[in-house]
Amino acid sequence: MNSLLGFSLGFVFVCVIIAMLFSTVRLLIGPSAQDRILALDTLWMCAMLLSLVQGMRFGNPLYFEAALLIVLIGFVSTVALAKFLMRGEVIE
Amino acid sequence: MELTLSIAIGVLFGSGVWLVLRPRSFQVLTGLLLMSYGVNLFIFSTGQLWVDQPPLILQPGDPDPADYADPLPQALVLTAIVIGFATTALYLVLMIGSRGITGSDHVDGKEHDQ
Amino acid sequence: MSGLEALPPWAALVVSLLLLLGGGIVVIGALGLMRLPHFYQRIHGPAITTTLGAGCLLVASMVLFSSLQSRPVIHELLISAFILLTAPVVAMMIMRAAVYRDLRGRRRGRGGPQGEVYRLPED
Amino acid sequence: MSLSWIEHLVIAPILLPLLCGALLLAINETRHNLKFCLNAAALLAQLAVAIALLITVDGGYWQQGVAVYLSGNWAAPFGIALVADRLSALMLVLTAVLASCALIYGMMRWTRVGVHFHSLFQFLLMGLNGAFLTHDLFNLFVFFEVMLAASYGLLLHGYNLTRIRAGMQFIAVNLVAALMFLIGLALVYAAAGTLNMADLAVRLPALEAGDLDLFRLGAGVLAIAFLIKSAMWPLGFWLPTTYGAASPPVAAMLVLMTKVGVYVILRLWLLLFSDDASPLRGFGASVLWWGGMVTIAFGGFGMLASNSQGQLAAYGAILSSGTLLAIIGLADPNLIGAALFYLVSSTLGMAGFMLLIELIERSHNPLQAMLAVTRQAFEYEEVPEQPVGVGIPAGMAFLGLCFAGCSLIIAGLPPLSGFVAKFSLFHQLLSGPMAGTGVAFMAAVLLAGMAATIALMRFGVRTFWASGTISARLHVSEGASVLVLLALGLALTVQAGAVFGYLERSSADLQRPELYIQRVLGEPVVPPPAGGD
Amino acid sequence: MLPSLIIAPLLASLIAACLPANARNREAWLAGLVTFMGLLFTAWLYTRVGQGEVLYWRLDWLPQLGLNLVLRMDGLAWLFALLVQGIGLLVVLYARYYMSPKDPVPRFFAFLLAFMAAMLGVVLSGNLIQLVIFWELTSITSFLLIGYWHHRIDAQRGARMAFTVTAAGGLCLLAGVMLLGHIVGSYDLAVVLAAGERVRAHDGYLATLVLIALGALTKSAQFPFHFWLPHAMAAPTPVSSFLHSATMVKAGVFLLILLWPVLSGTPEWFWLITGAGTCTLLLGSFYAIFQHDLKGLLAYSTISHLGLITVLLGMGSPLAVAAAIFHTLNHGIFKASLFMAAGIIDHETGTRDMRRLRGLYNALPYTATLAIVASASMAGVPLLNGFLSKEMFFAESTLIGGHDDWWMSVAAVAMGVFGVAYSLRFISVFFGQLPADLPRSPHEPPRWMRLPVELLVLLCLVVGIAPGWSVEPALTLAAEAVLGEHTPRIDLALWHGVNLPLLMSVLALVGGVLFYGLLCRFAALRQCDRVPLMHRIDGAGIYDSSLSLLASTARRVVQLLGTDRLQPQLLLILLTLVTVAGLLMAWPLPVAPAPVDGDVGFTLMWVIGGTCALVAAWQAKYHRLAALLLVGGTGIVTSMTFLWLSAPDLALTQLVVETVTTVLILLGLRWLPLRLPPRALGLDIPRSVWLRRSRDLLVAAASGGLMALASYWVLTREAAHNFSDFFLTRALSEGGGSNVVNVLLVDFRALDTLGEITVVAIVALTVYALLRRFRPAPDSAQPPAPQTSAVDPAAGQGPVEHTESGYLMVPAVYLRLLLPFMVLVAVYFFMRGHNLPGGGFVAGLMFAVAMIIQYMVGGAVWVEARFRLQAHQWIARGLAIAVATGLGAWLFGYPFLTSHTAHVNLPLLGELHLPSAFLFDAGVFMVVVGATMLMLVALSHQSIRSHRLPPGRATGETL
Amino acid sequence: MGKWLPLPLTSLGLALCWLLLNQTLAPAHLLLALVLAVAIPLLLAPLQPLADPVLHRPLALCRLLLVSGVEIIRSCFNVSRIILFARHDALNSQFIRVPLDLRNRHGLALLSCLINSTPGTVWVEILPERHELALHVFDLHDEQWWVETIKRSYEQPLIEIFEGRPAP
Ligand code: NA
Ligand code: NA
Repeated sequence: MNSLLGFSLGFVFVCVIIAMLFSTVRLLIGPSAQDRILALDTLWMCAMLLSLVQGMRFGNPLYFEAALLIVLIGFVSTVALAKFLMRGEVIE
Repeated sequence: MELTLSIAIGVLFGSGVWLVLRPRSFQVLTGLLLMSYGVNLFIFSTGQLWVDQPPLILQPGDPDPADYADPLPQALVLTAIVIGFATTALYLVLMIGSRGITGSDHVDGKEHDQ
Repeated sequence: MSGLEALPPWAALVVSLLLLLGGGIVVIGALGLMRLPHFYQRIHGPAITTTLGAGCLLVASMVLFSSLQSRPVIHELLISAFILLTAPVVAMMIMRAAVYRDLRGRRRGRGGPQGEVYRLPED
Repeated sequence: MSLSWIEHLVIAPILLPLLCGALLLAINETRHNLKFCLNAAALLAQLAVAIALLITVDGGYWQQGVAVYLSGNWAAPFGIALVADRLSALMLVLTAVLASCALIYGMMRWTRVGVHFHSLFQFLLMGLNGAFLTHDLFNLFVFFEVMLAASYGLLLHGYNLTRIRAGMQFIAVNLVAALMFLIGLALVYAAAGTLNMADLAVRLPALEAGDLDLFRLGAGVLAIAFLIKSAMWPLGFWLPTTYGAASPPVAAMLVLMTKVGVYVILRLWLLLFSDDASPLRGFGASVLWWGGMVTIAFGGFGMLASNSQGQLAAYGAILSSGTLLAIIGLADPNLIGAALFYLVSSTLGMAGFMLLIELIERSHNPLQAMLAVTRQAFEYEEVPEQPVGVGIPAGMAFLGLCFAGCSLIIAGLPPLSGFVAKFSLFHQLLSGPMAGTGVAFMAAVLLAGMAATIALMRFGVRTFWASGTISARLHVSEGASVLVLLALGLALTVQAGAVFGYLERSSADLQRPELYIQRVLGEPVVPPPAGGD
Repeated sequence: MLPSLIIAPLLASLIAACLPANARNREAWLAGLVTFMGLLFTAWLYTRVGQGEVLYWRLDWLPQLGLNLVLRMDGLAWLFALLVQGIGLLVVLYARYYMSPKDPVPRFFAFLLAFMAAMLGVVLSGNLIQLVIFWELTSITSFLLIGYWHHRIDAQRGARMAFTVTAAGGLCLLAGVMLLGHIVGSYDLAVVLAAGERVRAHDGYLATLVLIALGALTKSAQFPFHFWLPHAMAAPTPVSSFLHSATMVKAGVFLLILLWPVLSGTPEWFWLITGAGTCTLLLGSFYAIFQHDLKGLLAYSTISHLGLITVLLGMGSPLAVAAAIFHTLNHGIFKASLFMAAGIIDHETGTRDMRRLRGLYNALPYTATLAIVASASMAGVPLLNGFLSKEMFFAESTLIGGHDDWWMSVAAVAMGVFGVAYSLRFISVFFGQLPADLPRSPHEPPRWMRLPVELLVLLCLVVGIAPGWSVEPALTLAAEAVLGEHTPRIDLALWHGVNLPLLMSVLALVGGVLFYGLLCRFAALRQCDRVPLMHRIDGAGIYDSSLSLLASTARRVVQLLGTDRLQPQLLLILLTLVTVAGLLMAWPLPVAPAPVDGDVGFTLMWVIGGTCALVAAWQAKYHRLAALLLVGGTGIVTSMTFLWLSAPDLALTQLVVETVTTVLILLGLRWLPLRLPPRALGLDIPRSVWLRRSRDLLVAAASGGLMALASYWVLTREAAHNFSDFFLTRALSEGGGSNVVNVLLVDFRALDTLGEITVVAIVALTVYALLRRFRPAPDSAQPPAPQTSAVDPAAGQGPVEHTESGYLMVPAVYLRLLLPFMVLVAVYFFMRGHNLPGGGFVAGLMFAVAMIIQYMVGGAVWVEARFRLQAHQWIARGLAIAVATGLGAWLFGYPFLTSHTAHVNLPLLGELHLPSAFLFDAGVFMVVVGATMLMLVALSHQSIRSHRLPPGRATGETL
Repeated sequence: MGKWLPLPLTSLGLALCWLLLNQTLAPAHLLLALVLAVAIPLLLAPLQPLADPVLHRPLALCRLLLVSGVEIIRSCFNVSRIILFARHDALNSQFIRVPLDLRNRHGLALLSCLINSTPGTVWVEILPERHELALHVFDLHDEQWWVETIKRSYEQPLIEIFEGRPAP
């Protein structure tokens, strides 16, 4: 079972990284600003998942903290960006 | 990993340098951001790379230093990140201040004829 | 991988399945983001990442650490809760921003949201 | 065993301004006078502390004349050690004096044009004092940043078009310089495995070949950062723009900031590369020498080419920086005392000049000045006017006198301290083994002095002898601060023997790194109280 | 007592400067009395100096370097002191009447007295460096005196020229004197004078000689530096007569006399000094003839006579030295009187133009007589003092070059001929018919104004008729001081029999008269508007053009070697970096096998990060938002790298910083101008731009490459040091925290952190101050396009409507609900920082982010009406808490920032560890919250201000 | 609850959150949780204009969550299938309008959460004129089905839970 676990940990790790790559492609090609914002938000989410996966890979619960922080912080810039797109300024 | 990180540092720094040499203040700001990423990673790399050995002494008893990543570069990078954050903010505000007062976003505060 | 060997087989199996599923979903979500032709379609891609993808991984993590440490480790619930609190806002904000941006663009003769819901006053 | 109050003197120059800055921050911006008084009081206290340090350091209160303060009670290479030796003490006194003059100068006007002047001013002092005291490379970086951040704030204080343009330049260049500082620092740490300067000197001879190469790379990059700050050609073009734009009190402090770069280079170079045992003996000396010489030339030409007071002063500062760098590049231990004399003297002169500029501008009718220049260009057989003199208003006469004094110091003309500095440099050069470099240096200094003389005279004539002068509206505080600086220049001249003695002792300190190393690394921590905690 | 000679005039100068502008008499009395007392004192000193005693006064100044104040009076110094003070006294008297009542004389007398002090300093210096100091002081005071009528362009020009030349000479002199001191080993004059042999034999002799000679020749207006003196005539006449004939210009020859025992006697000395002197005397005397300005004539005559003295000194014979001293004295006497006479003429007629002046004898017969006698002395007419020294000169000139070589004698006679001619030209103004068109009708001047001239002319006569009685002792005394045992017997007598010198004198007199007559008849001397033959030797012109050349060269050099633009500066800095790093990099790179295995995931991650960075670099100009997002992508990858590589603290910090930076930049982006790519505008990019870009690309690639190499080097080395073991082993046991990085930050290296939060505070204050005065550019002052679009129903609404019923109604519920939880998590990160990743900084930024979301949702006005965060106070208190925590250690006798962990045992709650570092971290937290909020809020307020206020008040001071 | 607990549910959440974060029930942390749960809402209450929701039918809430959880998972696979296998140009992605009766903001928030968490639908906004929800559907087959489903399965329970009244 442990080899399966090892494999699936590796698999999910690669999956997350590939997801990051896909999001980056969208981030790079856009074409519209909302596409890029969406891609960046996905990148944040993937980063959160990456932290979780790393934690599991290393059996270290410390990575949880990073994931928590990403969840709580990452959306802020997305909201700010979306608001910027919608209103032209972030704080009115 | 070492090779990857080295190339990454080079790419970040190089992109930053390119941007810092550009005429628009926003480009310079972006360049400074990228350069500081590169430099931070560079400082970090002087402690060499350690995977899953954060300098947290969680086990009781005398810690064996060989089990932990070098904490000093991390502390230095932390300070550098904070200072970099502050200076980025400053440059940003200066940029818009300059844009407001000079009407231009050129780094010299005036457009040069090319 | 410190201590993963000590994991009971059932837990390892559950965790592995969750991870495989989650990993697959995550990739598919990002794939959607990358490959779907329009923004209004692309925005649905990451949604599966944040829900089922993240959910699987979080549960896997809970199971893994609970069985590793032989006590309930459930603080991942917090992450789930925060995802539930943040992801909808993000989606709403991006979506509305995109819609009105496109509407403004359509007024200037560029494409825009399809359908009857969003029509310009003159349309 | 515990520390006596006097030992805390070493860190007081950092804490006083920090606390004062924080306190001033909490006070409402409308209470100008209160803020000014607090600021001035803190400055006075700093001056007192600095003088006390100077006296105790020189008076043998501390072993070997080196006061070591282990912040956080951690032994030297690991914790951050603050060290006050004669040189640091001197720089501290200079800082406090200059700051006092700048503050008094700005009392009526400059401190009020924007918000938080006083806090920023104190923070600037904290940065400066810290940079002079710390003997840890990274801590030096931090204090540099404190100093620079405060100087950005002060430079932009009450900003206008020129100031913000200059700010863009100054800040961008310094941000890049800060990054280089970090890169160099990281390389040095990677190679030598320490950040403490004394420890660095200890470890340097023992480094393996590969590490030594790495260290050299680090030292090279680090040097660029410091040379940018000390405005060596071609790294110092930010300086004329910045000096020209800064408000006078800030410009006066900027003069000192340029010297901080030189100070650090001097200290590190002597510590690491001048010793016979150092494997990198003489590292970069030729670069400093050539760079210094080109900088002198650039400064001299710049002064000749200047058409505004600010530029004149700025190129003067470049010139003096170049002189100091070239001296370090000469790698002659005899010269250090004289170089320090030059540093002090030129700092005082330049600072006085910076303060003066604005007063002169204020009392000068630009239209008339322009007329005078044109007249000069097209003049010759002009009908001689009645040979009756035109009186110079008292304010203008005072300014003229101060201008002359500053000019004498800057150009190194007798009888003020600039000349003594020049003389002592030449004397020490001649008393060593004569080499072509020495002669070239003397020639460069003399020629640059001549260029400065011509430029300053041209400016003085156009300003004070132009018919467009109006009576200056001088405030006593403004005049007094310039006068104090000049008086110090005079005192430096009159007391040259005593001052030079002190500087020679400082220089001797710098030439005996082993004693300094022994003091820094040997300083014991205060043991924890008996019986555990 | 010697210093009083210098100090008294100096003090008097200060007093004079402080007297009111109209105190003409008081000034004159002050100056006169001080000078007179000095003169008396000097005269009295003859009782001691006359015995051959050398008077000394010493004061240590910079003894380490052999620079001490030494006053030394020997015969030579005594004679010169006497001359300076004697003429000075007469000039003071003269000036009292010469200067107009409207002149601001305090300045004049102050400078005059200061000059006198400086000149006496030169004369009395017993230390060479001190001599240079006084030397330059005479230049400075001379500059001020020439420029006394500073409103006149000629005065300005003359002053600058004189000062430039003499100060430059002074610098040479300094160098020379220092060389001399180096050779001798002392700057003490007595020591130097005794070391002549050694000096002349030294390798550095020639350099020393040339440098010192440059000093002396410039000061004494010798060819080719003579040109400044005629222009110095723009000074008031008393100044001309005092400085530019009698004293200051004599400083050069004084120096040559003084150092004669040390430097003379070599061919180099001879050719240099005699050569310059000969050229000068011929040129000066020839030029003098063709001047139209009385003072100009006298100036060139002075130049010529100084040349004569120089030649005498160059000759190298002791008698020539004596003659030189004698002529110095004589010239001082007759030339001062001539200048005064010229001044009187100028004063009385209002002009000095000899083309207009005629028949002045009729108007001022008495003055005319005096002037005629004095100019006769100048011409070398027997019975007058000029004759004696000139004859000595003729005598010495014959000795040069042996018996077959006459060039010097010919030159001497030619100079004599010219001298007679210009003297005739000078006195020609007294004869003929008084013209009616003079600016003023001349009268005899006041009696006291004439008195100095009378006295000087009387001296001319006395010396001329009874030299042996009047001047010989003093002259012998001075000569002995210079020549010591080699002093020749000086036999001053009117009649030495018919000999060659006498014949030469007669030849000169007769020839001069004839030459003048010829010139008047055939060359139309009065109409001659330039000097025949020699007008091309125009020193002043060369000076002017070389100065303007210098200025233009300087401008070009600065333009070429400097820049005031940012981009070239940064390019240079980075090029320097590339060069230095390229040179110092070890080639080939010493690379060890990598200790950490490769990982595809890591590489892929950096493919992302790197691509984002590159594309951001590419897009930052025209697609700012995209670039910002791409940089965000790089930031994410960077944080993940930190997390991966065992630096959780860094990852957390990077993440929060990333977010706050993004929000900050977004807040700023609104104020930047719209920028469309040239393609969109249908423009071509010029070739130069491509070139520049390729160059920058090259630099970027090089620096990036070097950086990559350096990091690869660093990463693959064997880690040799174990510096951090200290921290790892003691963090928990002595620092009281298990998170070593945090312990480093708040304990081991807390001083860094203190500095760091200060930086953050400073930046926040700066940002705040900057934004208070922010004024948006006209094209971005309007609300952004989305807010004015008719498409969006939210466009016309305010933030309150948005959240009450508008598009933010639902998001607001979430975001407001999130606030307490974010704050809680911030508290969590703060509390655990010392032991686990987190800490005050991360917590502070989190708190700030939580707050900023509320600003985004509710709008600034709404939030601040409910929750006013006193950002300044937070910063102030945070700093104070951090410092106070550190200071707490003082109370227990420990250094600043020494930490202490209190272990408190509470019932029920168990043992609590309360490290003092925790309090320090609280300070960090507060500063970070305060600073971040201050920046964000200040930025966000700009939008409110700029379009909610009427246009005129857009820069209101409230925030 | 009034003065000391202005937002009781939030306080509860905070206390729970704190304990979860620290994964402990140690007395010190219990005390700290209590303190924070009281202090933070007290401090931040001015920024929360809405009172905590009153849950009229907690059980209905549970059921709603359960139902939508199942729906979320189902939609997840649906969307994955479309992304992987469907022809993207044949997708009928459309905006639709759903007239809403739900006015309670917490209710609306929860509705948006459920809709947005369900892959394939994204909440755009509530169109102000007629209080209609604008929704984007990834692959629309039957608009009316969507409208009815949302009104029945989601809005109706929500109205009961948050507004305490039977749905119209
Ligand atoms: Na002969
Ligand atoms: Na959804």
